[in-house]
Amino acid sequence: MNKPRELTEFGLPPVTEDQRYIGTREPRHGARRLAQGLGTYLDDIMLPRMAHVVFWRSPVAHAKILKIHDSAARKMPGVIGVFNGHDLKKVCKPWVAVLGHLAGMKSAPQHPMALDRACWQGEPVVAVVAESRAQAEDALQVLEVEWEDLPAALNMETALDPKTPVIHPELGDNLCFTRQLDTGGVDEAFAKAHVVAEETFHFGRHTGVTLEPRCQIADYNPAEHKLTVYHAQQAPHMMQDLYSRQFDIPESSIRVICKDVGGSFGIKVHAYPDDFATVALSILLCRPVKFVADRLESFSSDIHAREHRVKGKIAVSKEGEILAFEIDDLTGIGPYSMFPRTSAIEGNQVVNITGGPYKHKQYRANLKVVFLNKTPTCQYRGVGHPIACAVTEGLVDKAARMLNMDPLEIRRRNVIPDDAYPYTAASGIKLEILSHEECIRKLEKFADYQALRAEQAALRKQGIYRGIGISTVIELTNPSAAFYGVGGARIASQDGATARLDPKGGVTVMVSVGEQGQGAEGIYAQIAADAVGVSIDQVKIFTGDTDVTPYGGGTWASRGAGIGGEAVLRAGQALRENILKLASAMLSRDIATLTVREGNVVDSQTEEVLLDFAELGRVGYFRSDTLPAGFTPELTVTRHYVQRDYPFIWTNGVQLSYVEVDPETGLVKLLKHWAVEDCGRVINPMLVDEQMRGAIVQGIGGALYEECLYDENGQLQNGSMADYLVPMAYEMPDIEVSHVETPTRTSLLGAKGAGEAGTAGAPGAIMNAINDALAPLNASVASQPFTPEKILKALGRV
Amino acid sequence: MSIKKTIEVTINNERVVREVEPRTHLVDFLREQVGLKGAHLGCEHGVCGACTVRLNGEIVRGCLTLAVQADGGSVDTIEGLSRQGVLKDLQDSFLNHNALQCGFCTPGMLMAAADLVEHNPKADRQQVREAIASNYCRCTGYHAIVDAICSVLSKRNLETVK
Amino acid sequence: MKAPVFDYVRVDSVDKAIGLLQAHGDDAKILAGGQTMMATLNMRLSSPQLLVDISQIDQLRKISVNGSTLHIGAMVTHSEIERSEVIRQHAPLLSMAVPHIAHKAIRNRGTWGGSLAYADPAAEWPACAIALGATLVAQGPQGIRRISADQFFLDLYTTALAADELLIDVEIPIGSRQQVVAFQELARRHGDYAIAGIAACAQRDGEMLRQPRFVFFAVANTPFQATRAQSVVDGKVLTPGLVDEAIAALRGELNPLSDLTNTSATKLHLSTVLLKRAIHALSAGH
Amino acid sequence: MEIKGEENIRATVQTVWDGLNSTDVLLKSIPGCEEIQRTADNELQAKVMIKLGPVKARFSGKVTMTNVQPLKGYTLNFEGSGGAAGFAKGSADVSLQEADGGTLLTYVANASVGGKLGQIGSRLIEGSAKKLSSEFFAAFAETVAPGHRDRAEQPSAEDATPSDDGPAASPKAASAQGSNRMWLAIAAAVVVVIVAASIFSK
Repeated sequence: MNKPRELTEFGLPPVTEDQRYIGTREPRHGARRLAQGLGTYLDDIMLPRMAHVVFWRSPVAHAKILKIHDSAARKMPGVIGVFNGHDLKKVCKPWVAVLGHLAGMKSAPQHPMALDRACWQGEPVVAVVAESRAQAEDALQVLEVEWEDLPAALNMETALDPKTPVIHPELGDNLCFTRQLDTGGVDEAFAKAHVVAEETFHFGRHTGVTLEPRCQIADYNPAEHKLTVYHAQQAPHMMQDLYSRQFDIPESSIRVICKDVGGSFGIKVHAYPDDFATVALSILLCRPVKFVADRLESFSSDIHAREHRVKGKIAVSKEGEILAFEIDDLTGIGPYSMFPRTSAIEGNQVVNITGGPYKHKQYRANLKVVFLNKTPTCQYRGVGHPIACAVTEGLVDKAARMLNMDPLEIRRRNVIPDDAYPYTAASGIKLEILSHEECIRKLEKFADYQALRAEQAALRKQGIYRGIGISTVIELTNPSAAFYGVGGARIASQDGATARLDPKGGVTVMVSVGEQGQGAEGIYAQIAADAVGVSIDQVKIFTGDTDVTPYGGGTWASRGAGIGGEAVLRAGQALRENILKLASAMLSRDIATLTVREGNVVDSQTEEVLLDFAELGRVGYFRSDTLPAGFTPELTVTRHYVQRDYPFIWTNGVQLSYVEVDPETGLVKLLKHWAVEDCGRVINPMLVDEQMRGAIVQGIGGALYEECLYDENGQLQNGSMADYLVPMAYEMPDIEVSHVETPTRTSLLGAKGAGEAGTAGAPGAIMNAINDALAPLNASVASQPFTPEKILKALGRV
Repeated sequence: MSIKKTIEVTINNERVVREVEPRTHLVDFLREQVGLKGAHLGCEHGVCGACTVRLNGEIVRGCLTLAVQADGGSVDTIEGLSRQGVLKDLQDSFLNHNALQCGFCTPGMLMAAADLVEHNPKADRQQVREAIASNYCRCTGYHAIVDAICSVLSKRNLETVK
Repeated sequence: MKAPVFDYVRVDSVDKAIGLLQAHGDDAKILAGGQTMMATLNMRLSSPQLLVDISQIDQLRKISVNGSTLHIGAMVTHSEIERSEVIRQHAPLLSMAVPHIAHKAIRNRGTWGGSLAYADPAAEWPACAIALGATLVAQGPQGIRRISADQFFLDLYTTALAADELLIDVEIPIGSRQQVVAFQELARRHGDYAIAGIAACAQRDGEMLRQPRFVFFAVANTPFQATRAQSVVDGKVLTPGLVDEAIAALRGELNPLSDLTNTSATKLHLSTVLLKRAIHALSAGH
Repeated sequence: MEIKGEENIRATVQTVWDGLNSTDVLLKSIPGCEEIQRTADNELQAKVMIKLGPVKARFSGKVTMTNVQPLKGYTLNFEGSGGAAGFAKGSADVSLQEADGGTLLTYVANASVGGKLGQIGSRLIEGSAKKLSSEFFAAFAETVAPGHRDRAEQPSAEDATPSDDGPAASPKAASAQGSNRMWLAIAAAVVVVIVAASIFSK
């Protein structure tokens, strides 16, 4: 498996002494079992006496629960029990999802299942537990619930009107959170602007549609008062903490195990009422209980995201200098703020990120986050970025069009220069180091921008309407405790890695950041192999078990590489150091004359092999009698890393979308997409490429297809995969990805996150491309998703 | 309350006899009664493709096929096709192109891809996209999957030329 | 999402199937390819006591030519239609339409007859059957009867089939050498339900189309045959003006049903675009 | 979804009004109606088996009448539950008017389906409503005025000038309907239910 020294194709200096894997296109060796159908996803696990729960969920947006007729259901074959909200309340405390640093934020207490009132279509009300899922569903069919409709708040535009019912009267109104930001000087900037472009942008509410639905098995052992939860989850320690607090079980008696997870994207980083309900049922029944959401209930109970209306304005000088941005963001969440990360973060991010790539000084923003009787919303891949980016880039393009300036040129003139960092942007966010100028230069060449423009012009003469859309992106990664910890949420911003030399010379590394498919374990193996100095096939990575791994935050905010990777690097380097100490003791040689090469301790001058790791393991573990007195080999080491220099480490990039619009049908064909991204040190370009592409396609989903459609009663109308359209292969373009590497100086590795920038930038690029195509027809669109009908309406065809 | 039927199915070249409820679809049968967990349930209404298996040599949606309908027939799953041949080539190529991330769609995606390679060995890039348009992947951008399949197609075509 | 309890019988003859339908009445359901039924059973939209699987009845699985008639048995799968040279030769409209039907794994099991008998308004086959002047052959306790395709689709999911009748065969007149066909479908994603579609057939006579049939789908509860637009075009030299007239006629006769993301007005507009494109394709066809 | 419609019935206003208030007439007119009972002066209970495409579900419906103005009209409120399949509910303002020796029945109905049917069946709600409504009115007219029903307006096509961009629904498309009291309501509910049928042909 050892390969020729293949350093990064991008030319960054190596981060380890003998770097063979970091920066290369190393395949994910651990993924072969998945390709053979031999993974262990949650639903693959069966435990003795395991029962299955299904939920009767509120069929309406807001209802008073009058009576539950469950006697027929209880008599159905295989039924173990039928439970309501009051039953579960006895073992699980309610929660209120707010964060201390989001001043004035409020929400109402929430229980695992509705008590007397259901507040969205999809809220669990009754749990039916049976020996099989089919039997539980059989019983659900004969369960009858009487309810009375209550008036609902369904429209964010009117949620604060006096006539709209207040969902939680004790809160006084339907306002969850509001924030104003004003740098001052905004009105003056607009007054002196040569052009002011304005637009109202709409973003459809959408959802994550992980292919593996949400699922868990709760297994409570009354003898030990111990709870084991198998969970498809991104943050196992966070769940451990929450179960401990809500159920009054000592933290050390709770074990959360995450085996293979079938996609998460933020959908699986939250604590759902169903999670607590399943645990409560296991406690009440003293047996394992499995919950696997079916696809229909996923649509109404997985978190939603992105229902925003943003009125935006940009002021630009005659020379194309951006002077100011102003936005008013209104977003509709669910009836409760989601636990524990809250539903106000997304809007808060929109305020922070809008205008982020640019060097203007004036900015004003107004945010309102309002409660609605719809499925709760929370952090989903990109979290506010796709909205902020589309608003920013849409306004920039509109201004450029008014100035008759090339869209690439206006960006070139306004991005924060590469030599200006660190830089505090108008919204107050602190940017450590970005490379907008370099990325734009690279994109222009990479996509052959001038040739695209020429082709576009030539085709227009033939009545073919193609468009080019650009979006400049910043992405929040590597968060410090500023994200959640300071607000009181017990979500770790630090992560840890434990590296162990195994007796036969292999290296096992246990990491607190888990694998959701993004390749975390793959890059950890690369980093560990280089840090310790072994062949990658000697490295075994273990994640996803709170009993085993160090404590940490898990997978979110694109922190797996930057935080988890750094912890692995440091643990690996520490282990290497200890291995050398052992070798020094065994050889009675000065440690300074020793180094490691491919699983051997060698003479640092001659590279003569002195000891292999297997021999070190043998002596270290079994023949310590031969070692000098007083020397104890430490062949297991743990290191943690937390980023403390900045609230967040931002990344950047630029995307270009090339589309063709059929003005007769309003259908958009995606011809090609280019992305230049800078996530700092690229640990594995093959993985980063497809992370970008997958994220871009997820962004395209929101731009063209995905929207949770509700009727006027709060009924979700397209809650199946036949009607809720996700991107499929046929319509997706080839996506070319290129990299600029500007490492963060806050870590040795220099890696920033790469998981969300694609989703952040794609919708804006697609929108700008469509509008570029429509420009000669004097039409434009600003309401996502851009359906054929919206485009036809913009064109005046219908 | 249900009338179980005894069915005999050749699964991955092994004869399997089981009693099943008529309502049990093929994937639940494979996963729960035969222990083959490679076919996954992503939607159970025929859209996502994660449950794709071969029935009598043809790819089908396992969630839209009853186990009793397979009585007397043959079923091939990802587990039975991984040792050699087209599917093995595709698995290698998927790994080398990073064409799988979470892996939940991968068995179904590979079944669709193998069907294409076997039935349309001259497929071009857009035909590859069409053939896998039946299978939902939320992680990748499909690009790497298309690359991986095209790579197998071109290698096999080269070998044919030789 | 597990189906409710039911019993299952696989039959090897049409008579046995009819016998079971008579014996069980409403409690029995015919299982053809099952590509719709299984999804809806998983969702528990109905709870039949018995499924009668007719997919293995050999008699229903044949594609054949008898004189000037092409026969396609009800249990022929979409994939078999896709692969059939006989169909490509004698009913190319079907070969053009079939790639639009979902995806291969579904086409491998979904059937021609199942789709016709189910009569989803967005389905391709009902429109094609009408465009080609097909005759649907049904068998019931009283024997066999033939129903013209344009009399077969009565309303949403409602056909002329009686409760104890089975669709067994479809007869399609083999077109003359002058016959030209066109198929157009608009969908946001390949294989999805159409937003709107058209199956068209005509006899080409120099620069004229004769006896055109323009049959739209996904715009009404049943396939919609644009008789006014047809008569505008019939037997006249095709000019841009004539196409505009046909579009105007279509606007006067079609009032589409809306769907989740398309209003009636949008669907009407798209139908006019499809009509124009279909006429151009017919006039360019061979 | 709002459904508007009118129906010319060759019968006197009194006959139509009586029909709208007759459980027998309603039983015959409501598609799939298995039983109907008056539970109070202005309240009816009905059981309706909806069979449409893939959907077969029994709905228990309650219809109440408010704003009752004899011989002139009323507002029907209806709700029907199909158990696990979902529910349908809505209301319809129905008014009667003498016209050319017959009766012109006009109505404006709002109907919605909820629960599972609403989540997966909304693709075809309009078509379903249209189908059920026309079945109901055809049967109603035939029952109160056998052989004399004029179809004032065909649901579908003929006069179809598509509305521009009325976001809500093309008003006339749904033809139909009418009014009858509960019936309408029930019919509407039923119709709505039908919606469920949508789905997955592919």
